[in-house]
Amino acid sequence: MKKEGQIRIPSGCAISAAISRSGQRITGEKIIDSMRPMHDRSNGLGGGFAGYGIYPEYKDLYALHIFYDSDAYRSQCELFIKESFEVVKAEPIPTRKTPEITDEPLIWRYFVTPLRSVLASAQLDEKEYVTRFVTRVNSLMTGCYVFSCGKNMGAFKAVGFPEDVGHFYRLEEYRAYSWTAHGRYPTNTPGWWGGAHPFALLDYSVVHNGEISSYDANRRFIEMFGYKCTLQTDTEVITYIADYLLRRQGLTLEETASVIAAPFWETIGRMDEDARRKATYLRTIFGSLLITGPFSIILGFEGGLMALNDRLKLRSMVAGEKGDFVYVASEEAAIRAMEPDVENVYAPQGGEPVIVKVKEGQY
Amino acid sequence: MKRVFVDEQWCLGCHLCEYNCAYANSGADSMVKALKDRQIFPRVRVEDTGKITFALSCRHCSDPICVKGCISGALSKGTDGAVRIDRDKCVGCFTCILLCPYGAVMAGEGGAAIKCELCLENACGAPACVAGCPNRALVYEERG
Amino acid sequence: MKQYVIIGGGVAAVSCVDGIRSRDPEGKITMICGEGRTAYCRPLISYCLKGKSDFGKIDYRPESYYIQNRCKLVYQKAVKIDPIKQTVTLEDGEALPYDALCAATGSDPIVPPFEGIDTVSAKYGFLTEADARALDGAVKPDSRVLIIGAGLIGLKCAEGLCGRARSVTVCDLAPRVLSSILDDTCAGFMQKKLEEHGVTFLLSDTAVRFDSDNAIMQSGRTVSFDILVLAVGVRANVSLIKDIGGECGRGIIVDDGMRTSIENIYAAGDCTEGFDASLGERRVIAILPNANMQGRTAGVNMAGGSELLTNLMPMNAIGFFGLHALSAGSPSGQAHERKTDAGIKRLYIRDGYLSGFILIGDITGAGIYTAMIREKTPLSSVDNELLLTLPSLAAFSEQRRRKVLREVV
Amino acid sequence: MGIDFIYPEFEVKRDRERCIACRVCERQCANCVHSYDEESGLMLSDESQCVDCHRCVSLCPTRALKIVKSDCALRENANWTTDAINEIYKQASSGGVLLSSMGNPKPMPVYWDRILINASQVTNPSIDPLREPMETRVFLGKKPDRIKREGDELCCELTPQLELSMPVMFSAMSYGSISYNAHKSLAIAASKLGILYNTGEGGLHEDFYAYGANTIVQVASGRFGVHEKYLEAGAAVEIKMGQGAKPGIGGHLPGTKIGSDISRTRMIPEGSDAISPAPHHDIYSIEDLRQLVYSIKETTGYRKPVIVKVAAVHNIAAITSGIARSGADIIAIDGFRGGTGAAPTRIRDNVGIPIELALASVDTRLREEGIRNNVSLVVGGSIHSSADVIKAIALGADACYIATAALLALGCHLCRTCQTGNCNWGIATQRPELVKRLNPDIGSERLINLMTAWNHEIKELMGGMGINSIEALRGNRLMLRGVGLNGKELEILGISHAGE
Repeated sequence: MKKEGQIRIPSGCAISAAISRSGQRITGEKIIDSMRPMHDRSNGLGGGFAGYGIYPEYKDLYALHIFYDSDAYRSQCELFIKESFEVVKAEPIPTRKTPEITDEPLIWRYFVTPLRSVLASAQLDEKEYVTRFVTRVNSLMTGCYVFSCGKNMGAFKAVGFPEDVGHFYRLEEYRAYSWTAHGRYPTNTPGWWGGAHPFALLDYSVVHNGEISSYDANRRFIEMFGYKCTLQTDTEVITYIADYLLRRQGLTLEETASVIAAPFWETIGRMDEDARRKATYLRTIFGSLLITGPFSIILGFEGGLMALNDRLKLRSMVAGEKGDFVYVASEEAAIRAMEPDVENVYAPQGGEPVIVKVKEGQY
Repeated sequence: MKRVFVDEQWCLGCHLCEYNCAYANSGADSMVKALKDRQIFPRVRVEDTGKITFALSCRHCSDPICVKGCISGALSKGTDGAVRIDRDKCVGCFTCILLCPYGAVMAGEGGAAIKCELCLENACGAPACVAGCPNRALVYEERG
Repeated sequence: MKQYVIIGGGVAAVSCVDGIRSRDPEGKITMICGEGRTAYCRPLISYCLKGKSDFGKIDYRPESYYIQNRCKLVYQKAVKIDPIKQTVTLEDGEALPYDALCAATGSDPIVPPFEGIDTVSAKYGFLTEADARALDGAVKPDSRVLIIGAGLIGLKCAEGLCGRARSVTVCDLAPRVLSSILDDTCAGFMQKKLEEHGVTFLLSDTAVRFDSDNAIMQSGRTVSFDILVLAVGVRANVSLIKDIGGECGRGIIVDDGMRTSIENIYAAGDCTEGFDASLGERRVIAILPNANMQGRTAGVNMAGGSELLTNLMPMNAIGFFGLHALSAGSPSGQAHERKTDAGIKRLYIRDGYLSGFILIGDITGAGIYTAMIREKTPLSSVDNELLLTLPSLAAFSEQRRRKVLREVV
Repeated sequence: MGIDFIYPEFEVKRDRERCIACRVCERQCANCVHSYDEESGLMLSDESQCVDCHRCVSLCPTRALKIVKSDCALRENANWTTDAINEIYKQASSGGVLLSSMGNPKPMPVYWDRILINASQVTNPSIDPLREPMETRVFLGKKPDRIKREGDELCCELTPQLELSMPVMFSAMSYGSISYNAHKSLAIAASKLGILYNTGEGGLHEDFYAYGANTIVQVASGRFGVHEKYLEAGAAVEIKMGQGAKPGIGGHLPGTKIGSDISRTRMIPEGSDAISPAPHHDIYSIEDLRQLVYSIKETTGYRKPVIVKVAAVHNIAAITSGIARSGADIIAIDGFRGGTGAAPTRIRDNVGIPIELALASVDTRLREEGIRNNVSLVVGGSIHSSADVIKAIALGADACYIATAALLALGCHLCRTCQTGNCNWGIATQRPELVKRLNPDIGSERLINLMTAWNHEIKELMGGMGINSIEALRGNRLMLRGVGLNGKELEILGISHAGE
């Protein structure tokens, strides 16, 4: 049976996130709890989390999380890592044996920084350098898969129900100012660990619910810019789009949202002159990055997150807050599991981004 | 009232209007039955000089002189503005033909005068010449 | 409320009512119907004989018309007009006051003082319904009919009687039929048609003396008959106006507004002598279309309007047994003729205008010629070549065609 | 006669029971097939003149007429077809090049018909165009690689773009090859629809400058009717390098069709043949094209997008890659099945490649080179239906050009004898009495109907795929599957086989 990358697999999902506006770090229990009431939105074939601010001691280093099918692949890959990076620390990611999670691959993490010399000769900025490294590993090297590569953040995912995956990765031992979570309901899958979500690139991580209809239009466009959609998943392409628009084109989060979930021409027509010119400009240039079909995504990044629905709001997504914390999830039940007294619960409009920046972006 | 107007620019001189008219007013249920091997008596007449061609039928004048001159009272202008002819009353004196400034009244079969009655009196209910015109040279509409 | 009186009950009288009502829905209208009935289509009487129409169908307007237009009908003759008091006196002596009066008195038959005419028992006129009904009742399959006069009336009568009598003979002093309307050639066509249907003609000859059922002709021969029809001609009935000094010629003289020379008195129809636009001189034009138009104009003006009728002219549609002769205007100026066995087309052109025409046989589109005369269309503005061949709108300027084809006319 | 005789291709079947001898057929046939016999009162026909255009069939009020293929046959021969043999006879007698009109009629594969479209089931919802907005607006033109900012402000200047209400345009047909009324119909329809039509290489009649905002003015090898006002008049300028029906050769409008109006519009003497050379004599290589592109941009002050139109030929991917770097804003590719007013038969039927394959390889190539966004792609050459449009967009086109379909809407019955100039439908003719047969009110209405219908269908199909904006369909090849195509074909089209 073909796995992600060889074939496109539609899936339904549950997503959830919690973030502290002040940057206050909390352990992983809450976010795990949020996934329990949404158990039925997953089918045990994939779950995962992303935490931001979890590696303060290595916050200037890229944390590579990698799955290996065997030690042979590991050593092969580690050679390549050493060619590209100075490795400050390499260790298996601590996990906990649990009957719900089986057939785990070797799961390692490396805290690295690009080798100055190589970086210089490549004439690339650091992030691009890392991106290309990851793209090469994931597209060219068999038996190994980089599933997280940001600074002071990390993705944790596996085949299983999300709550079990959280337990497996001992998330209670990590403290993050921002957590996102994902429970997966693929229509068919051999249950490959790499196929679970979040999907992460640099400090961007995406959890997503829905099946987008624009996939191949988006993929074939984004691949013009050096990305390789090896997994053929929505989450993957959405992550690349976010990276392309935010990092490479330097769009703001709002502008990015208005590309991904562009307002209808009719709506644009009703905007005031200035807004209309901008919206038309962005839609004209980045039309191929418009994402159609149902989606609710939570894009995590260093110092914040953005939650967004497709412009017709074809998937459920609610947001709420309590004090310092902002919560987003597929279902209100998930939010109440984290904060029973949550306030200002509302369902964002289609295409209306929910943007939270820690310390107003001063993080 | 709605009248038949003619745009000679688009008239192809195909004469279909004449045949559709003759058929519409024949009462027959097939054009073949109605017109085959017969002289036809249409109430619309195609003028064709080779250069200029157009189809002409009763203009349903606002002040129809044919009605004034009718010796038998067969011609009348209805409240709807349409000029009609009562075949029983008409004796075929053709004063109307002598008077109509447009040559839009014709001698019909059997000596009575005939003219366009906008197909209001036959099964069509709207001018068959217009319906059958392949190039919209004839239109049936309200005009100032 | 204005009081209108109309003397006469014919087509002109009815149109006069239309004219009045078009401006004055209130005024009191009285119509004096000397013939003892309301208006009817006189030209139809020959068709009644022929059976193409019948006396039941000849009313010019239904009875309801007079009620709807609140038109009082008086079945008497008017005997006298008092232009000072503005009254009309009836047979019974009643005097009807008027504010505006219209004389639509029509015309009477001319009966020449034939010697021995009193000895003829079965003699008839052919002008009114009554005449026709009487004749209709009298004629038998074996009757021999002699008609004096080969004018329109005489010939229509002949056509009407064809096939209903053993023989129909028409005599006239003139050398041709319809002498006042047609020339020899055209008359020939019509005469031939009638002869084909059994009518006998004695032309350039007429009765000088009658002896009960014999007519002794000028030529000396004797024509025996069972029924005599006198159709010598008609004379405009002008007496009422003449008696009070109204200006009259062969008819009551009217201006383009149908006013007589006497104040508040108008005249319309066969009794008048109007202006023949095609000829440029006054004459009696005793045809139904004119009666209709004159009556209306008179009515409008009686009700205070100011309508002028400036395009009167002779227009004749004559037909016998399916052969039609349509003519209009006056046969003066240069003639253009096309002749076939089946018929003839002759156009008269004077000073760059069409002044008259006659079509016999193919009469398609004749009205286009009539309109050119009536509207004085300069021939320079149209395609003559085309027009001389056939009456055609295509011969007119594009603007003219646009107007006719694409606008309401 | 004799050795030259070729039995007429068609027979005129007249149902004597039905024919009322109204003579409409006679009056309507510019080829003088029908005639009336006064003596017998019967209609006669000379089928040797019949081109099977169905004018008489369509106008016969009693349906007494039909045209059928003659069954007078040569001995059957699967190798030497009747057409092949007759063409030999014609050339043996004339010594001339065979001419034909409209598109390649040969039974070549129509890939559109081997491609199937996807629809949503369960895992994501289809969208109902009657209830939800469904967007078909398209902007054609170069898109910048990077956005520009002044400070934090986006500066929204774009190179000129063409805005279309739907991804279809009327392709180039010159005034001359088609009639004034045909052009007028296209112009009116284009402006009412919010799309564009194309002058072809015939210049722009002064009456049609009014429709400039919806006009693409073409510059071809003959440069007919090209002057500054002309270039300024349109919304875009198209450089025609080639045409699908006759790649590699020019055009030829016979002097008989160059009446006063056309001579004025084309700026050539009345009655003189209008011959467009095979190449542009100022373009013998790609760098020359770049110069023409920029000289046109200079002339028009960089306010008009420049389209470069090429025929789909073997090396099309590389060619378009070159054009994409030549400054062109839009590339139009014309497939080998595209129509023409007249072309040498051999070239029409044997030169060029199918548009489906050309489009797929071009789109793939431009993406591989990362320059797909530098140009918009417009494809034509026998787009039959809205489904073909959807398939073209999904393969990677920005919009489609239609011409034959538009002519059909105007009444063309594809008799394929445009070259004779006797078009009974008033389209491919300059004879006034024939031209008037096409009333632009009716013509434009029918074009608008057709496009409106297609747009409805496009929206239905998009909705079925769960896509509510056309740009999300562009290049979305996952929405396509092939049937009965071999591995190579699928590979070139970049789609999977149905069932995969």
